[in-house]
Amino acid sequence: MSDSQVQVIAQPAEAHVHEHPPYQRHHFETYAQQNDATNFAMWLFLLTEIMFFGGLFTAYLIYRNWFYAAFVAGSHQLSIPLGGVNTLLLIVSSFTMAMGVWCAEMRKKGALVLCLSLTLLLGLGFLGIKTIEYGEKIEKHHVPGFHYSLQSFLDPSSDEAAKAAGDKPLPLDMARHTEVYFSLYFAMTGMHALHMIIGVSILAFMIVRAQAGAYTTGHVTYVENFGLYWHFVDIVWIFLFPLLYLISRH
Amino acid sequence: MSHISQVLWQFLVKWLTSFALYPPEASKIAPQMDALYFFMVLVSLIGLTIVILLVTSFSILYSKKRHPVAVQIEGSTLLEATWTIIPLGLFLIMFVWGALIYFRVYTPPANAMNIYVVGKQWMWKAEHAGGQHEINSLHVPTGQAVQLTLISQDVFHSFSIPAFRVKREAIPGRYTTVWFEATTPGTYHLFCTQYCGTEHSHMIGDVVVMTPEDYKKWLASSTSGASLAQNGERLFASLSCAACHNTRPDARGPNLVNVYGTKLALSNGGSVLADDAYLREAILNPSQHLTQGYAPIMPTYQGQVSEEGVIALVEYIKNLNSDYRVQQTTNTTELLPESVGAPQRTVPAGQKPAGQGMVKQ
Amino acid sequence: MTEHIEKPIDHESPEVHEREHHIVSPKIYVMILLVLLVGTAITVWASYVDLGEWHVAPGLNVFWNPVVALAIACTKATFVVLFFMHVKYGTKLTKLTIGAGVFTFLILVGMTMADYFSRAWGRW
Amino acid sequence: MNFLSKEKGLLSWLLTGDHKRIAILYLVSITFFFFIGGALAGLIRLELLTPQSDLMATDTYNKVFTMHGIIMIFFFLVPSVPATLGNFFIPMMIGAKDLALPKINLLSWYLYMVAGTLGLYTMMTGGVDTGWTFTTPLSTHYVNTNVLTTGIAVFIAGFSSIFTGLNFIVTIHKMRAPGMTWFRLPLFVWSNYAASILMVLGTPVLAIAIVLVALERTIGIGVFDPTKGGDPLLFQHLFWFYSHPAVYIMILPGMGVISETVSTFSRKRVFGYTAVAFSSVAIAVFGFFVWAHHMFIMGISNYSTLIFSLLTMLVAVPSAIKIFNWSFTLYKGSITFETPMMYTFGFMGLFTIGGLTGVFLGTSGTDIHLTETYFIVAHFHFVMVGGMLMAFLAGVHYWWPKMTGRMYPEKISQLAALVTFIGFNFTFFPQFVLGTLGMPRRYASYPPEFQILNVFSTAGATILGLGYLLPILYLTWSLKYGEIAGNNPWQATGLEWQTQSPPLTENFPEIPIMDHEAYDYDWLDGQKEKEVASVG
Repeated sequence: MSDSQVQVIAQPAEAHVHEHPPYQRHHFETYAQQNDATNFAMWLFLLTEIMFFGGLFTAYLIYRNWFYAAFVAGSHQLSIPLGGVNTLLLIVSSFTMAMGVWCAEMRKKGALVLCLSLTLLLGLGFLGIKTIEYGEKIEKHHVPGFHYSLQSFLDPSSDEAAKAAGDKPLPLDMARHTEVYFSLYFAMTGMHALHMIIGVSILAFMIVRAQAGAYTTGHVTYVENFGLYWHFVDIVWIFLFPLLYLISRH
Repeated sequence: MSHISQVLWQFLVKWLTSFALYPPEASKIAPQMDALYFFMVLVSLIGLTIVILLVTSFSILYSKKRHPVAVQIEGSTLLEATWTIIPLGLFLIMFVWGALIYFRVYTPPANAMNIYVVGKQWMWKAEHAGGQHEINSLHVPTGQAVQLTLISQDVFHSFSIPAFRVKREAIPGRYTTVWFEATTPGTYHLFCTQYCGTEHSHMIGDVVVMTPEDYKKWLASSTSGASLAQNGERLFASLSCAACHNTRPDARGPNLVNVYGTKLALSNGGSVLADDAYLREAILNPSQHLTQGYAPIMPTYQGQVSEEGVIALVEYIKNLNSDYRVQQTTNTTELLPESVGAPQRTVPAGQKPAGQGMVKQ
Repeated sequence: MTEHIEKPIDHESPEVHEREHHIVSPKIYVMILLVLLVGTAITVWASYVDLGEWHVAPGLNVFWNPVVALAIACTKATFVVLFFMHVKYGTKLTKLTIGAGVFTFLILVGMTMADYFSRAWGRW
Repeated sequence: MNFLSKEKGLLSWLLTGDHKRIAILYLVSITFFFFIGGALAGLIRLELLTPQSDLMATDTYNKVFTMHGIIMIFFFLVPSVPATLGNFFIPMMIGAKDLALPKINLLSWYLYMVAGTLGLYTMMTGGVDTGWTFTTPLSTHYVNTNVLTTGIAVFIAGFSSIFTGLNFIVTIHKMRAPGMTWFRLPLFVWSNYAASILMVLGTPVLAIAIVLVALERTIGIGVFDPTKGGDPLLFQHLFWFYSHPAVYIMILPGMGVISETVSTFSRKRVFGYTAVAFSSVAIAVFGFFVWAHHMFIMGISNYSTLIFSLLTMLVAVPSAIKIFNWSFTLYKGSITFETPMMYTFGFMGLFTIGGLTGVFLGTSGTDIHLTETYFIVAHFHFVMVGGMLMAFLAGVHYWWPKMTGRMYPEKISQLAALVTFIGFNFTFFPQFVLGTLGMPRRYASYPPEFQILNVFSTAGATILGLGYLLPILYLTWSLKYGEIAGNNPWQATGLEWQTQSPPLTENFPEIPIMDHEAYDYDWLDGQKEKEVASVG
């Protein structure tokens, strides 16, 4: 099957040896090969991430179909302004990250550090708001488990958020299923937040390295691959936001 | 394999059984399942023989001594097609044959006698319609289709009767069913085959198959005084179900007389067959199974009624015909001796005894 | 005993040099950012509007709100993947990788959901 | 000078980036875990010698079979061929200096060791008794053993496996030598590639299922809890979505080994190269569509059963294709019967039985009777021990000269192969009969009429154990006293044989150029003639 392919004469392998840029690892023939390989590896890693969240989305879809009323009541406990601001933060951070990659490609060190720092701040902002939201849930005993409270769902008039959304009291059996909603809420946003924390830590490390000029010498793979990870985390949130916050607000 | 002569078949199965190499066939489905099983064994043996023959004959013919220089062969599309299509065809035959048997085993006939089985760590509790309970054993008559409605109180269990070739998992939170028709009287193994914790291997018992006459005698001798439906009626009263589910025109809940087996219109626009599984769900998760035209006012009984209690209630509702007083139970009645029907015990108004089936709190 | 280096080599087969490094201009990034922000605004707005439902069969209704919300989310995700993640300028292999991920994800969701839906079959 | 002698000292091993050294690290560690798992298997067989549970209490027995399953599956079978032989030879076969991501490769081994240590710690501190399937709600609410640490161990082992698979895919795509087109790849590479796809796509789903179980146990979330409205069956969907493809992760690399040995020892190109290559990919793809055949009797819908049973039939076909192609590779070959070939024959017979009995279980009707009995146990062990382990041993013997530079002793290893084969059949064939009789799996005690067959099985296990001990002894012996192997003792065609044994740190003096098809024995003869000519 190779007979028809164009064949060229190889250069002696040694001829290349001294032309290697310092960041090229010894076992790659060319830098392009190294860049390609690591980029592909990152994509494969994101593939595993898709499947990782895939299991959670499957569970979500099944229970949402089963316990729709409970999911509606549960989602009314979430604050759209907070969730919306978080969405904006993440989208903008994705933008600054993309700009960061561009800066690295353009070898603009100062701009790169700025972009990465902005991304870091936006990420921290996201996590901060998430903490506020979690704190609210803990206060209201909406964390599934032994202290879970059905108060807001059995008697919505006692609950600000439920009253604002105009919730009717849920029958006890349906109200109990709000725990499934919050189980999934915490599992999904928790896994997402974990990815954010990992991302933010790597970002902090990268800012230090970027200041030392590590990414502005033509070796952008690291920044680029981290960018892919960051965008993926953003995409997960793009789905989580409507699925968890925006169930039947009308 | 129906063309195999009866004699040969009997010989094969009896011979293998007598050497303890094959389980006895004691249900109607068993020979059907065995026919497929032996067909597959046959195909497998032929397949295995072909592979062994090919490998050994080539090894002998083309060993280095005899055949010092190998002849390079690329492959053969014709051969590839052959060993793709023939196995595929055979597998598809097995698939269709197997699927037919699968649907047969898990689709109980309408006239089947129902026995409820509750699995819990680590025992099986069978409840007959006549009120007979048994632990780790199951008595069934020959010549009568028996449907098991299984549920687990805790973890997954699996109700397996090898001699009948049937098996079904008992799942927490949901009824599953399986049916069989026993053919040969005797005592057979009953296993829990799904790993269910420490005493898993002690969750075994006996299935006793009896002639209809013996079975009648057994029913009479092991009655507990009240039928399952009567237990249910007591529970129904003590939970004050009748406060809403009654025949008055202004009743707050749907009338349950004759509801079993009908198609109900639900408030969400769908419709559902009112079978055991539905009744159970409607007791435990009423708001998700609201009959059209009624308000979601029914409280849930999850956590208040045990699985046995739910079974009693389901059985009661099932038998809630307009002439319920006359005909107390359905299928087992004709098997029950007339004298057994215990007098109705009434529960004094305003008093709620923790009847059988209530969860003790 | 390796080959002599004068032997012809086949540059086609290993997928080196395949990916041309394409630098996306910041203008495009800004445009995508705007698209994403608008998408977020629409999705929040749409959740407050009752978009009705579609009666496919008795008991089986498709609500338009979640469908619209998911459609917007998919669009946003596509924009992020294509431009922020440079897939539009990427190799076929990258596209294939994403395709494989989405496909397997759909298999997981689809076949599991199929089981849950068909459990009630024959019971209405 | 070779990769073994280049650097000395423990640190040079623990910090190595060399795929060959990591492969050796893996080989040592998985052998260690294999013998722990094997010892547990020995305990199981001893307990089952008598119908009563007299050697161990039932809960001890439950812990023993659970740990046997977890260790053998997650710490032996999944990494066995890929992480050792694959790690060592995939880069060499495609003419690369190393795997694409050497650090990730080392990280994978460290993760494996962390997970393994945690697994052993769990075993020492009371064990776990959920069965390796972690069935909910048993694992979430009804056992008091160390489910959490075991879950974490499996989670980490999963990531180790993901990193190995990811590394292989990248390497096979991006690191092939000039001229090494896809259809010139040895079939071992193809089958590892297929297995890697399964690792990358399947393992994360197991990871999330385990995370949800852990969360349910610790803080009490209710995704799988029936009392809170969750569906315990959903766990099984997620679990088997990984764990069915996982059996292909385990067997596919083994099939790759067989393709290599069968060709080398019959000195003939693998019959129907493309069919075998594509059948690996077909198994990988179809492997994702069949998971619910583990749940036919567990209350999934009858219609799902229909679909999953049909798809299971389709996934059985590629295995049949492989078996027949290997058989026809022998046709008009020039066959020799060294140890790897003996294991190969063992594999072909046992895998055929294992595969065909799989069809019994994929057929929904017979599955009702046979599932959850010893029939499953026998089927699984025929594929995994009879198939995979035979292939692993075939591979270890086949590549031993290349890895160590020394030959193993031929006569005694042939004897070991024979002992293994006989012991295996004695151990596991009676279990098919036991299963047909209805003996449930995971039983510490059983009705007395099953005893004879169980005694057979235990007796066989003793022989089998001996068969596995022998290689450890003579292979260790051969490290020092074995004959010097030379570069290509089998006259095999793969690129790995065209360099020195043991190989250099970067495998080849210079990057080889592939100018012939895989398994091209004429090319090999040509090379030899050239060499003779140049010497003369």
